[in-house]
Amino acid sequence: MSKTRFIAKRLLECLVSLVVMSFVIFSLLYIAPGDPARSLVGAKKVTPELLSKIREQYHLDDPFLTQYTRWVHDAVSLEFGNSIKAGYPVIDYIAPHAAVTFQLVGLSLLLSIIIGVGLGVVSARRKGRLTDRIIDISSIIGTCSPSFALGLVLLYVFSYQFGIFPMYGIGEPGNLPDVLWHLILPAITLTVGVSALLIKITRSAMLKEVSSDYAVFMRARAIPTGKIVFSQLKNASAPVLTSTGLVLASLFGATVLIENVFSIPGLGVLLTTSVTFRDVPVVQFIALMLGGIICLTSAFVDILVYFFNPTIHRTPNNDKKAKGAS
Amino acid sequence: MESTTKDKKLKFSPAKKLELPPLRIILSVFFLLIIALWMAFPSLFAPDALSLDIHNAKLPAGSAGHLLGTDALGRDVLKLLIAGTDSAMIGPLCIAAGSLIIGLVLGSTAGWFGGFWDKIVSAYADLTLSMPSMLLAIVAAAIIGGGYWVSVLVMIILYSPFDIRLVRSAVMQQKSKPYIESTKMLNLGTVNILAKHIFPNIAMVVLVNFFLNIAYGLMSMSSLSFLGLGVGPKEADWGRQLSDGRELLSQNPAMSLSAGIIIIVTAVSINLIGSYLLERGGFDDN
Amino acid sequence: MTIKIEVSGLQVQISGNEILKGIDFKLEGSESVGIVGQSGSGKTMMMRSLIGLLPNQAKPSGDYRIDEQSFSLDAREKQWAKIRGSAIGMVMQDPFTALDPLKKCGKQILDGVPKQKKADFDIASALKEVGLPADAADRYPFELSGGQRQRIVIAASLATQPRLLIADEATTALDVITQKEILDLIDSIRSVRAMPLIVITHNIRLAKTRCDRILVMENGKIVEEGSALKVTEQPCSEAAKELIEADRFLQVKSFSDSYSGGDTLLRAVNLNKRFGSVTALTDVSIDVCAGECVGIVGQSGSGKTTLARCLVGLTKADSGSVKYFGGNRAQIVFQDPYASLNPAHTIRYILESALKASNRPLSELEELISLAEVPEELLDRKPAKLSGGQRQRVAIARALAPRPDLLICDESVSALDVVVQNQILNMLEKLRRDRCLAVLFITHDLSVLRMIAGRVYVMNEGHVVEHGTTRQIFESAKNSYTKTLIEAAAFGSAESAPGELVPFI
Amino acid sequence: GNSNAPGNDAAKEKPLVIAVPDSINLLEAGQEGSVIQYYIQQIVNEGLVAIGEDGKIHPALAESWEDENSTVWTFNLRKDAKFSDGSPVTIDDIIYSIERSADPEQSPSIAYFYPEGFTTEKVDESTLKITLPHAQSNFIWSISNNGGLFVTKKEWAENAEAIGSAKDLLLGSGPYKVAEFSPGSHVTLEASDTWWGGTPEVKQVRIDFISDNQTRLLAFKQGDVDFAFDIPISQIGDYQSVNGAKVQTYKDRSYVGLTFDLTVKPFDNEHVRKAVAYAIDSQGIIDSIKDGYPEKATAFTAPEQFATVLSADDAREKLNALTHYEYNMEKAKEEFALSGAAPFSTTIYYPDSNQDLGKASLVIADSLKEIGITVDVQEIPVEQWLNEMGSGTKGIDWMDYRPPTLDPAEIAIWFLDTTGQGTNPANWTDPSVQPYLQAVYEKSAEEGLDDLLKGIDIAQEQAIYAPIWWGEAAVAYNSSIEVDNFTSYTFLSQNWPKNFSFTK
Ligand SMILES: Nc1ncnc2c1ncn2[C@@H]1O[C@H](COP(=O)(O)OP(=O)(O)OP(=O)(O)O)[C@@H](O)[C@H]1O
Ligand SMILES: Nc1ncnc2c1ncn2[C@@H]1O[C@H](COP(=O)(O)OP(=O)(O)OP(=O)(O)O)[C@@H](O)[C@H]1O
Ligand SMILES: [Mg+2]
Ligand SMILES: [Mg+2]
Repeated sequence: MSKTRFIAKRLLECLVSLVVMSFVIFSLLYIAPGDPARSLVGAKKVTPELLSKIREQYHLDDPFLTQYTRWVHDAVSLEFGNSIKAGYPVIDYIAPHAAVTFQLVGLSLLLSIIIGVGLGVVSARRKGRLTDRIIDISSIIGTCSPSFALGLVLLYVFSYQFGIFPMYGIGEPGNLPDVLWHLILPAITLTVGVSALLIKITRSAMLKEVSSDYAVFMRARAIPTGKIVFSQLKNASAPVLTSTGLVLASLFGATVLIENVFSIPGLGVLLTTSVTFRDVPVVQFIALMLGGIICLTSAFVDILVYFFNPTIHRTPNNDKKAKGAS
Repeated sequence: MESTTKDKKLKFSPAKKLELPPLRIILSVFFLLIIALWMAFPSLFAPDALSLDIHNAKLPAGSAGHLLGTDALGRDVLKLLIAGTDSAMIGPLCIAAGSLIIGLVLGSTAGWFGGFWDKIVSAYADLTLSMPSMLLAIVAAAIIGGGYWVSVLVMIILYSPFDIRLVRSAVMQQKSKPYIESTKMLNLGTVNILAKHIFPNIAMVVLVNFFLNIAYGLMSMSSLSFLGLGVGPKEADWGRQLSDGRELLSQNPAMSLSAGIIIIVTAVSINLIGSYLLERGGFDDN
Repeated sequence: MTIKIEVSGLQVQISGNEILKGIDFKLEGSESVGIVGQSGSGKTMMMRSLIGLLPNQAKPSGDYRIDEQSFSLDAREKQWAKIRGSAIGMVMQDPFTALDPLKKCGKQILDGVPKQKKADFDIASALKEVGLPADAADRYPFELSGGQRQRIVIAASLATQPRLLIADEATTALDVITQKEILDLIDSIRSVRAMPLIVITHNIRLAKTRCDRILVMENGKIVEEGSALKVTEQPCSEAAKELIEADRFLQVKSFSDSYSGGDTLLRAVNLNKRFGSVTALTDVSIDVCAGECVGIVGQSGSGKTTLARCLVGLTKADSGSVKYFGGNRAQIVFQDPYASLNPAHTIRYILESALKASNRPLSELEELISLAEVPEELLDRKPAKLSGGQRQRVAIARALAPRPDLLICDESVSALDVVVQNQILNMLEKLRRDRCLAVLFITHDLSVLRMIAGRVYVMNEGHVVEHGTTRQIFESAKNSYTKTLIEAAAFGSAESAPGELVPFI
Repeated sequence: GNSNAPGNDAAKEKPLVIAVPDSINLLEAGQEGSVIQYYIQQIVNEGLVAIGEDGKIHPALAESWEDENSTVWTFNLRKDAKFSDGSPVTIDDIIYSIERSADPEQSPSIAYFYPEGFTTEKVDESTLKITLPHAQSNFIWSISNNGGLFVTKKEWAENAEAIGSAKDLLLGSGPYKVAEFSPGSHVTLEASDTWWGGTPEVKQVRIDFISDNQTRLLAFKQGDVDFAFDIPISQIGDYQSVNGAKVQTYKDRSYVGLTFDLTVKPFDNEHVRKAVAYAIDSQGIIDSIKDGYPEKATAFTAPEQFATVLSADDAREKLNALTHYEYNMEKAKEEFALSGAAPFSTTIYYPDSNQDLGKASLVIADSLKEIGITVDVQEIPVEQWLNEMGSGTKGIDWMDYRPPTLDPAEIAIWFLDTTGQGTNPANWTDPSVQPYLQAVYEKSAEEGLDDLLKGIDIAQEQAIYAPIWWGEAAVAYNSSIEVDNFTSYTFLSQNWPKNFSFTK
């Protein structure tokens, strides 16, 4: 397969996922009970005329396919409509929340990779020893602790008892160091659950390399351990890298659960309230944005791995017979 | 006796058989047995767990007759915990079983037949995997109105791609093994080969994955309960107890704490057994 | 430059098992030592304990002296660095896995060069020394053939400036032609550098032709030691005798008389098969007659397996026809004994399900196992508890269940050691005679063919380049490829051998 | 929140930090109408009138007003009102704001305050005349900043991209202006120096949105928060245990009770309704679930809601005299027997936003089991609960409402009016009630009081509604601040921060 074809195929896959996803969400929201117009006016008395006026404003009475094709048509021209709940453009409405979530997820992705890959390497190199056991058990406990409860415990210990981290909120908007400072504890909470996944993947990828012949041969030539580990890591990197999409997906999923605990105005909380409100444009946009990010990231990583691996894109020389007879 | 290369496995396998599993595994199994008993006979261990006694509400842990205290409606927390076992475990069991069945059916046929069918199944799995699953679960559960079984169904759909991929790649791996090709040479039927010759070899991996899915299912379901998308208020349920108990944290912390601990311990036990089986099965390294 | 190595009372334990049971070994000057022994006898463990590359759990003990200085056998990784590379270099067994797949070869060679010498290390000349062009430095391992990779491995080992080179079955993974080239290369480097060499092998013929001194190992002990000539001519240990016996047996055997000229059983005409851009078969035609043994020989990748798979229908040929004139379809026995049986089932289940699938009564089970010489007590075991030879017998028994007229063996004995090989070949020969079973035998080992095949097809790059009776092929090959193949197989040829062991042609 | 942050500007005066258990994404009462939203808007924007700590109506942008037959309303506007950007408030701004508030497309959540077909008229630069299509004595609330009017500058609003977002911070003429808004996180208010009432004492108020009660408690203990608004009853003890902290509880005028939908059988049967009403152990529920804090309700409007016409005690006396059904299982059984209905099963739905209602439902279900009614309790999203209110699908439904205004008739009109002014969630029509409501519309609040009570009594007598409790809210504050004049109406007042002061 040629490079361009590979890239095109991968991106096409993303596009198809997004279209399917948008359709699924749109239809789910369509068949769901509840009426956003009614929600807007609250519990108060309201005349049918008033309701239908609001419905008309957001085209809520149109048949399903009309609504969906209108949405697709607008989305193609990057026009995502107005939030029903807020009454102004979705992108503006979501932007501050998205910024917070991206910072949080980014930070915790970074932490997860450092911790997950680091511990994964260590436990693979110490396979069967005490260190390996400890890492294994603690990562299992990490994955098995509900993140919302863990968040509260961490908050109690680190912010309240020790006063190390801020208690809540996102700090001063625009002041990046302050914002990141506020996001560290939530990021750690997310990391605890997610890094276990990376530890597992890294460990099993590294195990293959640790016992590999080339590593033994490198040792036989007295090549420094650091260099050997680096080589092994490089060889083990493909499965680790390609799991980024999965890691991102779990991170985004888990933010919903901890945003409340840390009073973080992120996308998760916004999404859940928008879903109950049936704020279709907002739900669609958030879901597609996150889906798109996850999808594009994994596509990007796949492409990266594809180019990184010389056996795929370099045309091997004519000697293909070298295959191994015994 | 003839000796050959690679005979290492041969020499060491008999000794391993006699080894007792490590303590943590024994403890885990013991703990899960208790859980299983609670699940099977809730009314035996916790009769009338759901009956209200509003005049004895919010008793702290250690009160007379209420080892773990009572909740806001005067229900005994320990009994609730025991009675909650079945709703806490049945969902995850169904999630694991459901996604396993989907995984086995779709994964093995896709892996075995390959071609167009494989393309469709793989596309489905890839698609589902590229979605932010927990978020979708929340969206779906919230839209359809939450509820226990809706959540279970959504989780099955979201878990199945993992099983599909697992079974598919295991079957593909097995398919080209000479011993399977030999059965093809003998003109055995597809179902026969899949069921009698391939399945026994992937059973261990699948079983372990089944275990892990139960553990993750438990986590997912309690997360949904926490968001108010799980079981109703009437039923006893660990996830719900954990989040409901939060408002009683100062009056009776045992309510949240006991639920949190039991969720963690159960999930960890299942996980430990899973990874132990995986190691013993020798699948760890690949 | 010279090195003196002395180890006494070397013992290695792995999780309670004693792997090496007290070994005394000395090496001095620039001699070359061959270490032979059956598989599992501890050859590799012994050499690895000399450079600290034992498995993690291994506990070595004993007295180890290098250049008169004693060295602890369970030293830490840091201390071993003093010995590895600079004192002792090692050539790995499998060139396909010994190199980092993601690093260019030149870089890998350079990695092992001692720091202070890195600046003026000349990769081109290092490559030249192992007979590679300079541009090989810029290639990734996968871009090179197995032989070329083994050369890189040798170059990488030499780059550390070792004073002793250990080659642990350095050629076993390569095909015959390349095997010879690599061994010649090692020989020439050794004589140019006047460097001692330890060759580990289970092929005593190879040890004899390439080494001054031979050690014979069995069961973790050295059971015999002496000059190459003495050990091969007047072996006193059972182990040595067995190894020589097995080898000799292959050589003195006269040509097989299996060509019967019976009715044609299988006729394949003009088979073609491509895998993407790789052409595996080009216009291959082949006949097999009832009750004969036909051999197919060729280098690795020449299309032998593809042909076999096309013949039984496991792979569909792109064009051409395969016709059977007889009752049952052919059955096939694969190369890897460890993958040929389903690990989940007992032997009894495997054989019974084969009988059931071919609509034979289960009562034939006894006959089957006696034909394939499977001991009855194995029936209720699972494959994991069988040796490689036993597994291959079961695989043959299973293949016989549908009573085929033709049995295809795709390198079915290559993975077994010579002693076991002979037993199975004898069994096949007996089957052929007693049951008039035709056998299509695929191998790259010419000596095996000579023993059992009446006719031979020679394949190269997907073509049948020559075919005829075994005697014709061996004695008067016309095709040049066939000639190199035969020549390479006789790597113990008279010119380079110190002894007068008759090459097998 | 920010106290631990590096680089905090110490030179700035310490803000009053108030933590609320809510999360506001948009500062627009017309779109998002929560209690907290109103408290913020109240001090940023003004209406024509406002409420004082005493619960009485006070002038705001209007200095004085009068009405003719509750139909034609004339307002004399104050001349010294200025927006926080310094520009004067003109009558055009006010008319624009009223029209904006009454437009369901722009202000869906407050448009209902305005009757269909009213007209505004600019008599002169400082006189505004509003003509209603029919008599409505409580119209005064519609143009208060507790109800449906938040006056803003016309020119600014027309050019704003997204009013109330972080981009277009609110512009009002009230005592405070929005200095910074971080949606979902916090809003910082600064004293405005252009307010006609003078520059407020408390210079900065930061309202932090902390939805998680546990986190908020920790933040309070830590000292990050000065004042915690609406703390859960179950946490009162925790807050009290914080060194130097005070907890105040107050009647928040909310009403919680059951509504029976008469279009759902067998709730059309008066005896069934009465049976259920008798079976509600209100005090038991209050004691167990709400730690005894709220007051047992005897009517569907709380006594404090009558502040404009009666003292709370007088109102309580009058309300207690209305027909209501005390917990009595014997009577419940009797009524059920009288009804002739067969044992049946039904479902009580409650909004996920209020878990206490779920628990109360379980208690009620437990009692109803005894009289042969099987009740399933289901939680649904609050939006769905709102949507389905009075939709004829739920025989028994919860009602949980805190009126934004101090109109004594607010709930009664909403519950009982069948002419379009209310929603009548019980789908109940009784011709004898409407005349009383008509009197309420036409007469002033004082004069219409008896009519109002009579209307309520008729509904309660027929057990259309079963009141359970009148809410009690609690706030907590630490030793760094002092709160004076703490009443049920403190937070309804136009400049509520003025009651706060720092102790140092
Ligand atoms: N990692 C290991 N753990 C446990 N036992 C091992 C390990 N590696 C080798 N052994 C055992 O040590 C013994 C000697 O093995 P060794 O590899 O030295 O044999 P060898 O003579 O090199 O055989 P071969 O010809 O197959 O390479 C064997 O019995 C083998 O089973
Ligand atoms: N499934 C396949 N897909 C792609 N290429 C293949 C496949 N099978 C074989 N080939 C290629 O076809 C050619 C012939 O392979 P084949 O396995 O038939 O050789 P062989 O003679 O059996 O070699 P060996 O001695 O190594 O077993 C090789 O170049 C191989 O790489
Ligand atoms: Mg070896
Ligand atoms: Mg082959």
